[in-house]
Amino acid sequence: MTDVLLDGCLALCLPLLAWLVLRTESLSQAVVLFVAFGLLSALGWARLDAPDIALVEAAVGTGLTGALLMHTLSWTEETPPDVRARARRRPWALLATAALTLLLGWAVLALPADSPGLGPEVEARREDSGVKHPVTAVLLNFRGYDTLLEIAVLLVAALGARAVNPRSERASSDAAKDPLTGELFRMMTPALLLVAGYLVWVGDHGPGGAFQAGAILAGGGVVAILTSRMGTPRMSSLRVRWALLTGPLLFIGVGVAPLLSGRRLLELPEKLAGTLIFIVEMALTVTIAMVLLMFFPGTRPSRAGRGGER
Amino acid sequence: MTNTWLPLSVLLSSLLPGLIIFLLAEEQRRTRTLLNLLAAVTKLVLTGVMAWGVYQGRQYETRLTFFPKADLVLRADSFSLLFITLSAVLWFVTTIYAVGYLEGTDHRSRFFGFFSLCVASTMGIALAGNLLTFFLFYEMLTLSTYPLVIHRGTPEALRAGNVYLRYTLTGATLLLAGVALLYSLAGAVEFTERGALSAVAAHRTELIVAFVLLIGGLGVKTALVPLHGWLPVAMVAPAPVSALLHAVAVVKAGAFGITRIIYDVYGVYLVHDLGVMQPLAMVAAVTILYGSVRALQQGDLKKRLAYSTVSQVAYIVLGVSIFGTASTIGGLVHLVHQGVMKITLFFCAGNYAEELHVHRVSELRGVGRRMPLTTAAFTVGALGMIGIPPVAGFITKWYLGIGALEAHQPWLVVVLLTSSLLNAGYFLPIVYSAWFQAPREEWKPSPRRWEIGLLLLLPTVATAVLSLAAGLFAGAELSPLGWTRLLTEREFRP
Amino acid sequence: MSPLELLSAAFLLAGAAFCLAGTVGVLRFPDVYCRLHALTKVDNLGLGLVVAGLALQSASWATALKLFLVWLFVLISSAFTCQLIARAALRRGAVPSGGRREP
Amino acid sequence: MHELRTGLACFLLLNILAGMVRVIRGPTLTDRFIVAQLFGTTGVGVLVLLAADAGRDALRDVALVFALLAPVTVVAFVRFAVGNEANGASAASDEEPRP
Amino acid sequence: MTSVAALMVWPVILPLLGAVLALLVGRPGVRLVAGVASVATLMASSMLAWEVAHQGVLHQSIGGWGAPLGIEWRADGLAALMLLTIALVGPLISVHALDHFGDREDREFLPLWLFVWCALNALVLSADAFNLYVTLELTTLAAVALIAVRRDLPGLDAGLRYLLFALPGSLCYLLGIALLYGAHATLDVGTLAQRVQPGPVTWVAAGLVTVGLCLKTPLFPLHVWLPPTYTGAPTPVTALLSALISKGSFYVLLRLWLEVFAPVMDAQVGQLLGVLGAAAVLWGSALALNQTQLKRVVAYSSVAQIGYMFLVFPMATSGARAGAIYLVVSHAAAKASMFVAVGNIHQAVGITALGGVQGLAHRMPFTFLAMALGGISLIGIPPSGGFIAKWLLLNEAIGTRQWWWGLVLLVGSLMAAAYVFRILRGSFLPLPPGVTVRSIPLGNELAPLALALIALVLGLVPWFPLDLLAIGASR
Amino acid sequence: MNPWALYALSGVALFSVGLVGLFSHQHVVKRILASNITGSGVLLVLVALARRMSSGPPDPVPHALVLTGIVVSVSSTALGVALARRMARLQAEATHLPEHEPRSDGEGP
Repeated sequence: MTDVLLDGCLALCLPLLAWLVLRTESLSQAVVLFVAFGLLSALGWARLDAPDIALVEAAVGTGLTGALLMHTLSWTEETPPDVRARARRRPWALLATAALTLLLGWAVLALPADSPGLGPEVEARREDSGVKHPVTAVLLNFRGYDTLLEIAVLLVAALGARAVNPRSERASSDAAKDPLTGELFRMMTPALLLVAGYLVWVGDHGPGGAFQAGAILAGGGVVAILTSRMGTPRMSSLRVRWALLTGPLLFIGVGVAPLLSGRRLLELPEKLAGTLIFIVEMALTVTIAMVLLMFFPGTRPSRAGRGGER
Repeated sequence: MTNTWLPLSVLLSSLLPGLIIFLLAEEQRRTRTLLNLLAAVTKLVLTGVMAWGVYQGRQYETRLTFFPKADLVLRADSFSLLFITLSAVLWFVTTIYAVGYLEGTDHRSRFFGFFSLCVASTMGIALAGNLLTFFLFYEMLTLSTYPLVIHRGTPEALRAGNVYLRYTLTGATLLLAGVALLYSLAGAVEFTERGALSAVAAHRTELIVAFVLLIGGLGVKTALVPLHGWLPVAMVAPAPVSALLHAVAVVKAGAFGITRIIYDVYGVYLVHDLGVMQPLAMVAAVTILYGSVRALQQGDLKKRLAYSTVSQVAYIVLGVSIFGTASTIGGLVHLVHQGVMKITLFFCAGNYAEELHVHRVSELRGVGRRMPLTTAAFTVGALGMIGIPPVAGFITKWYLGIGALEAHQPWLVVVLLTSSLLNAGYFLPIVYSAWFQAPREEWKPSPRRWEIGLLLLLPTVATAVLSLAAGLFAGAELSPLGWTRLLTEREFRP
Repeated sequence: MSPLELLSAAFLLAGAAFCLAGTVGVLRFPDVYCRLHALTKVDNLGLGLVVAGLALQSASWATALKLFLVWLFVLISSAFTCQLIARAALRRGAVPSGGRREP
Repeated sequence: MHELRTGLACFLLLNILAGMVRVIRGPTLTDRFIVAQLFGTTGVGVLVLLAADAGRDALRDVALVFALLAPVTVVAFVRFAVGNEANGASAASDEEPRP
Repeated sequence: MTSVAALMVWPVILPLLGAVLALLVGRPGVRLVAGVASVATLMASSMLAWEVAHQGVLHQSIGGWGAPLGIEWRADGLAALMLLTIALVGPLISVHALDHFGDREDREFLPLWLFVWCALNALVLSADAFNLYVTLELTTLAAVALIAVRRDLPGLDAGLRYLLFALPGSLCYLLGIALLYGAHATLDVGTLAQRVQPGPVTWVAAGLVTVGLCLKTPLFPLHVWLPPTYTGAPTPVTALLSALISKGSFYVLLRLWLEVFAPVMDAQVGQLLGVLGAAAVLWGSALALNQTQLKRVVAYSSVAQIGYMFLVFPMATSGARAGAIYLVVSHAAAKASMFVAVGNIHQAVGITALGGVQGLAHRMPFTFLAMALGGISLIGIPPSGGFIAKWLLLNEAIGTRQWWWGLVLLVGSLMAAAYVFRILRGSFLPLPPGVTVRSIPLGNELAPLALALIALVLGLVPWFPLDLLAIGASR
Repeated sequence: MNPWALYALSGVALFSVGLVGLFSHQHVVKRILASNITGSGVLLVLVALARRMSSGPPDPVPHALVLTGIVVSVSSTALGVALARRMARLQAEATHLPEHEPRSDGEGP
C-alpha cells in the first residue's frame, strides 16, 4: 500500500517538477528546481531497482550537472526577456504536451506487461563475461563497443568544451586564503578518493564502476576549480593528455588485441576478461574524471575586472 | 564484323581536343589553332572512313555498360552518318572561320574548348544508338552551348543565356519525362529501322503522352512555335556560334531527334497509327509561316536570319511528319541543305559585321561593291532558301511538295508556296539593295588584298559552293539526296 | 515486535518528525537565515535519528558503519555549506528579519 | 517494519513536496537554494530508508555519493551568487527588498 | 572467415585511434597522425568494399556474443558504398580545411573530424538500434564541436542551434527504440525486422524514430535550423555537415524504414513522407532562389536535395532505394565541392554575396569548374551522379504509377537549374573594378575539383555503384 | 496499476513536457534544461520497462543503455553549456569592452 503511494507520488511529482523547471521565469530558479528534479529522479531509479543509475544520477545528474548549470548562469542573463514574455502565452504548449503524453502513453500501455527482456540471456552468459554484476557485464563486455563509443563521446565533448573556452584560470592566492572552502576541500579529498576507489572495486560485483568513480573524483576537482585552487586541465599539457587518453588507448588496445589471435573485436579471453575489465575501468575512471573537470572552464572573473580575464 | 572503336573515336576526336584546349593558356594561339584544325581534319577523315564503311554495309557500334539494364550505345547507321558528315564538314569550316573571327579577343581557350565540346555532343547525338544515350548527349549539348551564348559576358549576353537556358532546360525536362516514360514501357529503346516499340503498341495512351513529351522537349531546340523564343535572343553570341547553333548543332539536333523518334523509335507506321503525325505537321506548318512573317519584320540582319531558321527548320519537321517517301526525303535532305545554306548566310552576316560593322538590313546598301564574294555567297544562300533552282533548297521544296500531294494534303503545298513567297520577301530586297543600290557613304577600302581576311572569306565561299553543288549534283549516288533516298526507302519498306 | 525494533521505530519516527519540523521551518520562517537554521535541523537531527534507527535494524556492522558515514558526510558538508550559503546571502544583500544588515 | 520504512519514505517525499511551495514562493534565490539543500538531505534520508529493504544495499552507496557531492553544487551556487555580486545591479535585483 | 570479418573493424577503429593519437601528440604531429590515419582508413574502407563486392554481405558479432545480447555489424553493398563515399569525400574536405583554419584550430579540427569519421563508419556498419543511437550522438557532438571550433559568434550560434535540434531528434529516436525493445526484447535490427507486428507500439515507435531522424537530417518542415547553421559554420564544416553528417541520419532512417517498418506500416505514411519531401524540394528551391548570400543559396539547396531523398519512402522499391542512395552519394560529392568552392571564393575575394563571383571564372578556373560540375549534379543533368539518381527515382515514380513524384523531380530540377546558373552566370561577367583577388593554394583549388569529379564519375560509370548497392538489398 | 507502468507513463509525460518545452523556449539554458528533461523521460521509460517482471532482478540491459544514455546526455549538456558560455562572453565583450581591449582568445588550450 505504502509502496504504491510512494511510487504514485514520485511518478506524479517528476513531470510536475519538470513542468515547473520549464515554466519559471528566472533561470537560476529553473536550475535549482532542476537539481531537485535530479534528486527525485534518483529516488525514482532507486524505486525501480536501478542502483547503478541512481548512483550516476547522484554523481552526475544532480551533483555535477547542477554545478555546471549554476556555473554557466554566471555568464548568461538572469531572466532573459523572452522567457518572461513567452511563459504566459502558451496555451497550445499544454495542449501539445497532453496530446503527446496520451499518444505515447497509449503505446507504452500496449507493451507486454511482463517481459523479462534480455535478463535471462544476460544471466545465462554472465559467467563468461568475467564480472559478477550483470550491469557491468553488459556495459563492459556484452555491449562494450557501445561503451567504447561512449568514451569517444566524452572525449569529443571535452575537446569541444575546451576548444571554445580555452582559457584556464590558475590558482589565485586570493581564493586560496578563504579558510572555509580550504577546510572543506581538505576534508572532502580523502573521502572522495576513498569512495571513488570503493566504487571501482565494487563495480565488479555490484553497482558502481568507472563512471561513478570518475564523477566522484571530478567532484573534488570541481570544488578546487570553483574555489580557484586549481586551473581547469589544459589540453596543451602533455600530462593532462596522458591522463585523459590512457584510458581510451587502453580500451582500444584491449578491444583490438583479440584480433591478433584471430578473435573478434572486443572478444576478451574468458580467463582474463575480469582482470582486463578492471584495468580498463581504472584507467577510464581517470579519463572520465579529467573529462568532467574539463567541462568547468574556471570561475567567471568579476565583470568589473573583465579586461584582464584572470 | 562490327567495328567497335570507330564511333567512339569519332566522338573523342572532338572531346579530347576540347578538354586539352581548356588547359591551354590564353597566349598559346598557335597550339590551339593547330589542335583545332588537327581535330577537325581527323574527324573528317574518320567520318569519311565510316561513311564509306556504312555504304559498304559494315557495322560500327560502341557499347559501354552504363546501367544494369541500359547500355551507352554509339552506332553509326546511315541516318547518323548524314548528320555526322554534315557536322564534321561544317565544323571544319566553322573552326577556320572562328579562328579568324575571334582573332585578338579574350577567353579564346574557353571558347574553343566549349566549341569542341559542343561538336562532341553533336557527334554523340548523331551516333546515339538508343534513346538514353541520345538524351545524355542532348543535355551535354545544352550545357556546352550555354557558355558560348554568354561568351561576350555582357549583361545582354547573360540575359540571352538565361532565356536560352530557360527554354532548353524546360525542353530537356520534358524530354527526360518522355524518355523515362518510354524506358519504363520498353527499356532503353534502341534505335532500329521502322521502330522498336511494336511490342508495346497496345499502351496507346502512354505512347501518345510520351510522344507529346518527346516532341515537346525536342521542339524547343528545333524552335517549333511556340517554343522558339530563345532562338532570336541567342543572336547576341559571336557569329560562328550563331552559325553553329542555327545551322548545325542545336536546331538540327532537335530536328534530328524528332526524326529519330518518329522513324527509329516509334516507327513511322506506329506514329501514323497513333494519329499524332497530322498535328505535328500542322505545328510545323504554323512554324513555317510564323517564322517567315516574323523574319519579314526584322530590321536586324542576324535576327532576320534567326527567324528564317525558325521557319526553315520546320520544313524538316514538316517533311518527316507527312506520311510518305517523298516528303520524308525532302525533310531529311533539308537537314543537310538548310545547314549548308544557313551557315553561309551567317558567315556572311558575320563578315559584314566584322568588316564593316553593319548589323542592320538597311545598312547593307551597295555592300556588293565592297565585298563582292561575300555578297555572292549571300545571294546563293538566299536563293537557296527561297527555293530557286539550281541551289539545294529547291530540291527540298520540290520533294516536300510532291510528298504533300502524295499524302493527299494539298493545303501543305499552299503553305510551302506562301512560305517561299515570304522567303523571297525578306531575302530578295537584301540581295537587290546589296548589289544594285548605292551605298549611303563610300565604304572604307579593305586594307588587305581580299575584301576581308582569308580565314573569314574562304569558309564563306566554300559553303556557298557546297550549297550550289548539293543542288547541282543532287542526282549523284552519294549526294545528300542520294543518301537520303537510300535510308528513306529502308524506313518505308513494309 | 522486539524492543530493539520498537526503539528503532521510535528513532525513525523522531527523525521523521525533525524532518517535518525542518520543512515547516523552511516554509514558515521569515528570512533566509532562519530558514537556514531550520535546514540544519534536518541535516543533523532528522537524518541522524533516521540513521540511528536504521542502524539498529542493520544486519552487519559494515552496514551500520556505512550509515553513519553517510550521516557524517552530510554533517560535515552541511556545516560548510550552510556557512557558505549564509555568507553568500549576506553578500547578496539579504537582510535578517527584524535586524539590520551588518555594514 | 518494511511498511513503516516505506511509509516514512513516503512521508519524507511529501515533505519534499511541501518544500516545493517555498521554491515557488521564493522570494530570493538563496531561499530556493536552501530548499534544494533540504531536498538533498531528505532525499538521503529516503534513500537510506529504502536501502534497508532486502537486496537494495547499493542504495546506501547512492546516499553516500549524494552526501559527498552536495557541497559541489553549493560551491557552484556560491560562486555564482558572489560572482554576480561584483556585477551590482543584476545580482541584487533578485533579492527581495525588505519592507 | 575471421580475417575477412576483421576487415570490418578497421574503418571504425583506425579513425578512432587516429583521433586519440592526434589528440595525444598535440601540435607538432597532429597533421602527420591524421594523414596516416586518413590513408589507412581509406585503404581499410576500400578493402572492405572490395570484400563486400566479391563475397557479398559480411557480418560480425562484436565480442562474439551474437545477436540479442551483443552488438552486430553488417556490411552490405549499401554500407560499403557509404564507407567509400565518406572515405573519399571527407579527406578532400579536410584538405581544404587545413588551409581554412589556422594552426590553432587545426589541432582541434583534425581530431574532431576523425571522430566524425569514426562515428559515421560505425553508424554505417552497425546493425544494432541502440548502437546506432550512440553513433548518431557521437556524430552530432563532434559536429557541434566542429561548427563552433572557430569560437566566433556565428559559429557558436550555429553550433547551439544544431545541437538543440539534433538532441531532441536523438531522444525521439531513442524513445522509439526503447518502445521497440520493450515490445520485442532485442535491439538487433535484423531480429527486430522479423518480430515487428502492426500495432500501436510499432506505429508510435516508427513515428518517433522517423520524426527524430527527420529532425536531424532535416526534412521539411523541421529544417528551420539548417540554413542558419550551414551559414554560420566554418565553410569546410558546412561541407562536412551537408555532405556527410546529415546523410548519417538519413541512412539510419532508410535502413530502419525499409528493413523494419515498411512491411508493417500503412502505405499512407510513406506517402506523407513523400509529400514532405516534395514540399522540401519546392520550398527549399524557392528559398534558394531568393537568397542573396552565396552560402545560403547552397544551404537552401540542401533542404531541397534532402527532400528528393525522401521520395524513396512512398515508392519503397529497390530501384527507388538505389536512386535515393545514389542521390545521397552524389549529393555528398557535389554539395561538398560547391561548399568548398564557396569557401575558396570567400577566401579569394572576401565577398559572401552572390555578386561576389563576378569575373572570377578566369581567376579561379578550377573552383568554378568544380562549382559548375557540382551544380550540374545538383540539377541532375547528365553526365553526373545527380542525373543517375533522378533518373532512377523518375523511373520508379513512373513504374509505381506515382507520376506526381516524377513531376516534383522535374520541377525541382528546373528550380535547381535556376539557382545554380544564378551563381554561375555571374562569374562570366568582367571583374568589377576595385576587387583584388587573393591567390589561394593550388590544393584548395583542386580539392573541390576532385570532389566534383567524383560526382561526374558517378554519372559516367553508374553500373559500379549500382551493382555494389544491389548486394544485400532486402527487396 | 503496475509500478512500472506508473513510471513509464511518468517518463512519457516527462518526455512530452521536455520536448514541448524545448520547442517553446528561446533561451539556451532553458532549452538545454528541457532537453535534459526529455532525456530523463526516455531513460525513465527504459528503466521502467526493465522492471516489468514483478519478481527477480530487473533486466540489466536497459540499465546499461541508460548509463550510456546519461553519459551522452551529460556530454551534450556540457558541450551546449560551453558554447552558450562562450557566446555570452563574446556578447558581453561586444557590449562592455572598449575598442582597444585585446581579443581574449589569444591563449591556446
